[in-house]
Amino acid sequence: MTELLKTNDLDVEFPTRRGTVRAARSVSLAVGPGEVVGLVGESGAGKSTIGNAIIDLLEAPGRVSAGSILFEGEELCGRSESEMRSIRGDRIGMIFQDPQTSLNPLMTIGAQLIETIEKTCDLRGSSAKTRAVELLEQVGITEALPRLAAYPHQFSGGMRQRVVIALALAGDPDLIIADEPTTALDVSIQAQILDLLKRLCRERDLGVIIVTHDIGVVASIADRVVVMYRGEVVETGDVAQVLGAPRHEYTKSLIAAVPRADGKLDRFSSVDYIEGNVEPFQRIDIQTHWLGQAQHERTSGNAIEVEKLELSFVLQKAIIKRNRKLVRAVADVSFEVKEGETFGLVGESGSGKSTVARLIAGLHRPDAGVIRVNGQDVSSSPRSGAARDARRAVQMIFQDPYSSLNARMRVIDIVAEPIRFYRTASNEAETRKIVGELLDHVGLGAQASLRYPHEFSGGQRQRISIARALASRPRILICDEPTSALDVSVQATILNLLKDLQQELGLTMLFISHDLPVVRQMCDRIAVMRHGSLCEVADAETLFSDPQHEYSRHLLDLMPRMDLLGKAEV
Amino acid sequence: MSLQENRPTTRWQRVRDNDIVWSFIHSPGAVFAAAITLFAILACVFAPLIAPFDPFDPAQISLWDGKLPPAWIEGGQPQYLLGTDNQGRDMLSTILYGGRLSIMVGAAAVCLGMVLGVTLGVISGYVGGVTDAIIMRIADVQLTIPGILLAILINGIGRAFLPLELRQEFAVYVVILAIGLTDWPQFARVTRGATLVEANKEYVQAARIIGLPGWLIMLRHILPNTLRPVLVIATIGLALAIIAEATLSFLGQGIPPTTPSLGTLIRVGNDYLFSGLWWITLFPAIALVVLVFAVNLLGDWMRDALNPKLR
Amino acid sequence: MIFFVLKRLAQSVLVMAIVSAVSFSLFNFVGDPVNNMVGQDATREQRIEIRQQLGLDDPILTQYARFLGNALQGDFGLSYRIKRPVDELILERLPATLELVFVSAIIALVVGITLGIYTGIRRSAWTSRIILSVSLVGVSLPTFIIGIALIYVFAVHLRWLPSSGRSGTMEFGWWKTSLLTIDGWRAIILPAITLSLFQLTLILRLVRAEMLEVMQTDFIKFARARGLSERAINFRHALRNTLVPVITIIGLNIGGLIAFSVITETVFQWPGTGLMFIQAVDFVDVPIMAAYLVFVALLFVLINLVVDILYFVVDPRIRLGN
Amino acid sequence: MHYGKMLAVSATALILASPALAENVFRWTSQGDALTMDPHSQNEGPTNAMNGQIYEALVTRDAALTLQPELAESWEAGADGWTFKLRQGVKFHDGADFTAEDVVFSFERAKHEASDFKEQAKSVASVEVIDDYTVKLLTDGANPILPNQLTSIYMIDKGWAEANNVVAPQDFKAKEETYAVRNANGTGPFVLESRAPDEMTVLMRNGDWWGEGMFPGNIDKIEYRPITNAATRVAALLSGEVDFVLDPPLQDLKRIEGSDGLHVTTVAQIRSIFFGMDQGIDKLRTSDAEGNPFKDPKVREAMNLAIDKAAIQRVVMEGLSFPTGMITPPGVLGNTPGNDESYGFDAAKAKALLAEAGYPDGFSVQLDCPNNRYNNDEKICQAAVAMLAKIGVRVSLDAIPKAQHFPKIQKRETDFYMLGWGVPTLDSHYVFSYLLESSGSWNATGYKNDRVDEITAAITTEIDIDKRTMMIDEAWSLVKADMPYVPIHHQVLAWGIADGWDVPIAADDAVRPRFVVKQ
Repeated sequence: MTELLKTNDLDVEFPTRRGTVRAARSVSLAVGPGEVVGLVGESGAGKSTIGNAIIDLLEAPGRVSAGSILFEGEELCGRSESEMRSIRGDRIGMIFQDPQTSLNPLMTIGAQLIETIEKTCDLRGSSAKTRAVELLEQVGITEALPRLAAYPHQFSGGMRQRVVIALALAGDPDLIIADEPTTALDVSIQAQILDLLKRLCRERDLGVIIVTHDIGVVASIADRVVVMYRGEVVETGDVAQVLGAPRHEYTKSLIAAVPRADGKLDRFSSVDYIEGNVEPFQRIDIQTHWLGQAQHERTSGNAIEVEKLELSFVLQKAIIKRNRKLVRAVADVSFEVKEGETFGLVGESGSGKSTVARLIAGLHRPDAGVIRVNGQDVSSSPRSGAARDARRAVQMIFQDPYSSLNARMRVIDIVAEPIRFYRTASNEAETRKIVGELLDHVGLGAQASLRYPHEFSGGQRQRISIARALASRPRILICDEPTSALDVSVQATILNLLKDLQQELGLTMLFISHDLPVVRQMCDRIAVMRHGSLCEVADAETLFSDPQHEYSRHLLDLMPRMDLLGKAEV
Repeated sequence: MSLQENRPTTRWQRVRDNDIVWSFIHSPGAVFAAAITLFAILACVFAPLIAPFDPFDPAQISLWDGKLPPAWIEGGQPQYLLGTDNQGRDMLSTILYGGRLSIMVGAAAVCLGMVLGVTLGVISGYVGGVTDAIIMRIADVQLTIPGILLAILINGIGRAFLPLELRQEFAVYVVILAIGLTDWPQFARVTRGATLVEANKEYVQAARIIGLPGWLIMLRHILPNTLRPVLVIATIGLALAIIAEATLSFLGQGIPPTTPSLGTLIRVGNDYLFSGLWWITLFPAIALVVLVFAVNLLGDWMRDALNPKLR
Repeated sequence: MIFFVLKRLAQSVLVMAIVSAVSFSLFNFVGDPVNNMVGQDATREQRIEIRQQLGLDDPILTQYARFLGNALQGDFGLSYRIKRPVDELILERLPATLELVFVSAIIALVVGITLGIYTGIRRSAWTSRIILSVSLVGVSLPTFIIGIALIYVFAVHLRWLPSSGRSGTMEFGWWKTSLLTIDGWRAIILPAITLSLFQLTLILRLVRAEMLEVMQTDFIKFARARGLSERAINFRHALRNTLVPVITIIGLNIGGLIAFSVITETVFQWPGTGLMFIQAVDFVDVPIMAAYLVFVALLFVLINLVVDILYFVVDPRIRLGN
Repeated sequence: MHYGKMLAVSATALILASPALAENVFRWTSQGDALTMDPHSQNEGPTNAMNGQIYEALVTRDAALTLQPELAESWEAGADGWTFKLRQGVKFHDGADFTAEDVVFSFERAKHEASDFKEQAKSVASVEVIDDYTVKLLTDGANPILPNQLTSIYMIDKGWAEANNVVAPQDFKAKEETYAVRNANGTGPFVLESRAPDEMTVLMRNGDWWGEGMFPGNIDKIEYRPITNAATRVAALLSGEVDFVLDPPLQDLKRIEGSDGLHVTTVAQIRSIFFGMDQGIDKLRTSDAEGNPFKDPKVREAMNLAIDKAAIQRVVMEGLSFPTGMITPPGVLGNTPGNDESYGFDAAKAKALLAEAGYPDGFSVQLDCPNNRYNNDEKICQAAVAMLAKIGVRVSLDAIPKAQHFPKIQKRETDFYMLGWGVPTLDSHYVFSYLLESSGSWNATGYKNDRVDEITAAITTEIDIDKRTMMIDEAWSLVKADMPYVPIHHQVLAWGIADGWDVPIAADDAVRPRFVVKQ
């Protein structure tokens, strides 16, 4: 195979005041024409750095310190800025992760396209315009001509990413580097974009490097895979080989950690390869412990009951009611969650699943409908004492581990806040003891309590969040995409922790996710949401094996093909 | 990453390791600015201990010593290092005491504006709705009337309102009020913006789910997280407040000449600019500009240091 | 667009109503207006009569309504000191202030934005560092010190330019301009520079900061990745995005120019509304103070309206909605 | 190019327009502008001075302040009034003749309720027309000094006033300004060309003036521009923008004198500066002292002795003042060298006197002071504060604009205040009736001496000059002993003038353009 691009022993350094970070070490990889190479790794593995280094757009103060980048046989390292400029766009195109921010909001799509076409193709005037229309049509945008006059904000996310791809293609490059091109998109759109890339690659004989953390994306598009770990390439090979029969330990563990959609496992296999792994559980005896004291008599009824919930958000304010623009976030949603059950809520972004969670947690007030927590109506008079007491049994774990902890507070203060506020411990010493035990219990260790959140990694922060939720002695835990911001390996350990807690404490869990495999592993029953309404509620296994609703079937179809994954040893 | 492993141990190392402290130590401008600001503040705060004379004590002033040039110029006297003003007050002492007053007025005004603005800003951003609309409309009105005009007006009203014997004593407070009141919308707007961002963050929602009351959430969670930009504005605001005080006093609407601030000194000295008694106006002017410059430099650095994007 | 402007207008009216209430309250706060109007030897009966004539015994809301009604017709009464209609006085002084503010704004905008772009693009060039340092000094110099220094150097010492006043005026109807004569320009140079310097440095620093901020964005990175020229990136992409936040601040800054013209006009004895205001404050000439307040607020509101409309022009996200 | 051409054209227009077509342009400045062009609306120095170049009175004073005929050619006293022969052939600027009818009208107007001159015109009970060019001003009883009181009562054309609806002086009750506020029609040597208040007033020579050729002045045009800020005013003179500054700050005189092409002329002014002490009330408003220390003559003497007038003269006034012991200057009938002598300075004795009076630790009091009226007014007050502090009197100073200061005195709301008093009539009666008579409208000291009151009344009607002078001297000696005021000094006037101009200085601080000569 002729190689379009080849890097040899590429080193990238970021000199900082604390010493030099070697973001990439001796990276060698190659792409041929018409080939899609997946560059996989977890965050911080250096995969994006490679993409940026190839096109010479490393963020300051990063630099290539050693090795070479050969593009069609020519050395790219050490080229002048103007030489690189003539390569960028003309011969190598680049696609970034977030289509929301990749386009200049103040210029029309047409202007941005034509500007790029004029630079790369030496076309002017109407021929540039014709070319722009062609490009848009190629990436699947219909009625392209009038849309040239539109601004980026008038397009949806998927459409914008198509425009971004059109821009990358404008100079008819030989190589495209796509840096997490679908991460910001919904599953259904993700599939379309990946198909588009694949098609373009085939049609134009393009070389494509796709940088991603998502094994599923690699599985569905890549021909070959390069796995990176901490700046180094640990394994390279054909996609079927690497995913099906990984050789390197890291790759094995990484693939093992991917939630399986094809069957329910008892526990997630955690990625053993990671150094400095989670400390073993410090088990506490629930029955005698402070945590257990709140587990009053158990009702065998429903922990959560939701009836005909309605909620609309105001998009555009107006004094006259009928002039207001409303969006119905939740429409006629009814379901119940049994005590001790894990109930999954799935759907794409904007389907209203998070809104339902927030309604139950009391962060929004419903326009109509009833919410009962442990039999107590909490929606009709939310400020009443009884409603508040009932709500105390509900706690929530959030998606973003970074914004869900107050950066200005020490871990102890974060976790102890509910204990102190409700005076559920008899004194400060006991409070500290309980916090220490909680931190032990979630696998952080009591010594974490005096540190600040920024000293912890994403997974560790989620553990702090869990400890905080536990400190309220909840009986119901709402998990709103608790792992979607985490790496696969970390995701597994957090999900295991949640599972364990749920079993030990007999918690009721409302689990919200867009990730069907995860939901399948976690949940007893699952509700599918779309456009604010419920499509289907079913037992987990029933749903996956025999979806009733058309939309459920559609969603299941969109699940990344995992058939390449071999039965990796756990 | 691997670098994180050798975590500093001692407290000092931790402090030194802090990004902002590091950036501070490695920015000569910031160190210089901080040094001058600190020096100026110390000199002014301890003016009664340092200054050779007490210019506020009329009994120490001898008119016959008036208009003496600085000590190094012919006719100058060694005890009056920077010369004397038209009343026979020692310039060095007057500047120290005047600077003290200027800094005090500036700091107090900024504090007033900050407390008012931050409180209203947090409430406005967190509570939202009608409360937000009312507070922000008031801020709009406030912004519609330029600060210096409002200060002049408040001063005028203060003068007209206060009984004769109180006016002198209250002149300083009126100026503080005047400048402070014109400052708050800035703080309110920034704090409100930051609050809107923070209030949507999940830690605030977590606090709500725990069941904490609104005031506690605002105080304990939102407030500390909005203070960074506030700090920057406060620093730059201090510089502006000092200028505002000087300007008011220069226009004759500020601090009375019996207890002169730097602005009043410049106003008085300005009358002597053409008559060759340059030191009466030049030294206070230099003191004022250096002081404001240092504070500005500090604020400037702080803005860059606290803005991770520009680092 | 029309709806948007109407909404803005409604807000402006609200703001003006509050400002007018504030200035109306001046009449009641700042002493007894009757005292300001009659001679010292006026009898009690005379004073009562005048109170009645002025309607000072009516309920406060009635008085406010009357004030508002009169103000809408531009009638703010007679100046206590000069005994002439205030609206006429303000109109007479207006051209001087507006011309000064206009020239200053041009200086501040042109120089400020140019230098801001320069220092934003050439971030680490030594010229940028010098410009930034000097600009910091500029922010630290009180307007009146700049004015005095300029007078001392250019008028008294070098005798190049006049130290005060406005000369070489030509009249076109009620508008008296000094921008058509050499004398007029000579007279406006020093005050305009004095007035513009502070705002100039602010604009410079703001444009630079925004420029740096925009340079960090993804779409600039993407523009780079497409191989666009530096020129296109700096001016077509970065600058226009910089302008959006800058426009707001510039609106406020022009307002600031009007406010600071009080000081500049005092120092340079520039016969504008600001000088009149400060003299009015000295004499507690409440009608002038109140009218000036309303007038400045009105200018502010108008400027903000223009700014809002400019947003429309510049930012398609507002113009076209979602 | 188009634009350049336009610029060039307008530039030429300018060059043609800007150099004075009128040959002798007198550009001058002072602190405050005239408030109105209406000659009877505001009795205020700068206003009268400005109007006195357009309007004229029956009699006037020359630069030496001696009475001179103006619109009257001669006058003589009678038992019930004074007869004035009017100048013939005098025309107003609009061409109307000046006749006895206008005199009658002008006095009526000056006595109108809205007039600020009604006090001055009060002594004229009515005007009797003898013929077109003779009038008799009837008085209530004899008035020996009537002509002295007429120098600022300007004559206005009846026809013009009626035509323009300005029969009465401008009044606050009028909801709008009157025609006379910005338009003028006098008989004087200058015609109002244009007026922008507080900005620029332009006067042109009146070629038809009756005095054309009788006076040395050769000004063709006057440009007056008020500049409030003292430093800016001096800067304008130093940079050559004006030819004349009426009121340069004293500290800048050396600089002006030292500059090429500029000089300073000085004259003793008819104005004295002093402090008033309210000795008429039982408890001071602003003092921590029990009762009223100022009631005690010892305290008043201590206050007098504590203030070092010589230091004020040297340091504050740059030598330009005459320390004094009385509140009226030489040149005014009643000023005698003996009484004019200062009380001197003796801090030790002052302290002793205070102790004797029962205030060994002094007392506190507020000093009210104007900050924009007299030469270095605020600075004198500051100096006094320091000096009084040395004998234990703790003074807090409130220096405010004159517009706020004077009402305090008139409403008698002040314990201790600065005031200056000029005497336009050059007769002590003017001082007694305002400042020393117990009912005097500016007597905020509460000073009451029966003999002084008696003399004040007597000299209003006493025609025997010698007897009258003796009474005045007696009253002044009483005042000197009673010390109701703390006299500081008589002001000295200093004018800054560009070389090439001969501006005769006058003690009343008014420019007399008819004598101003461009060399």
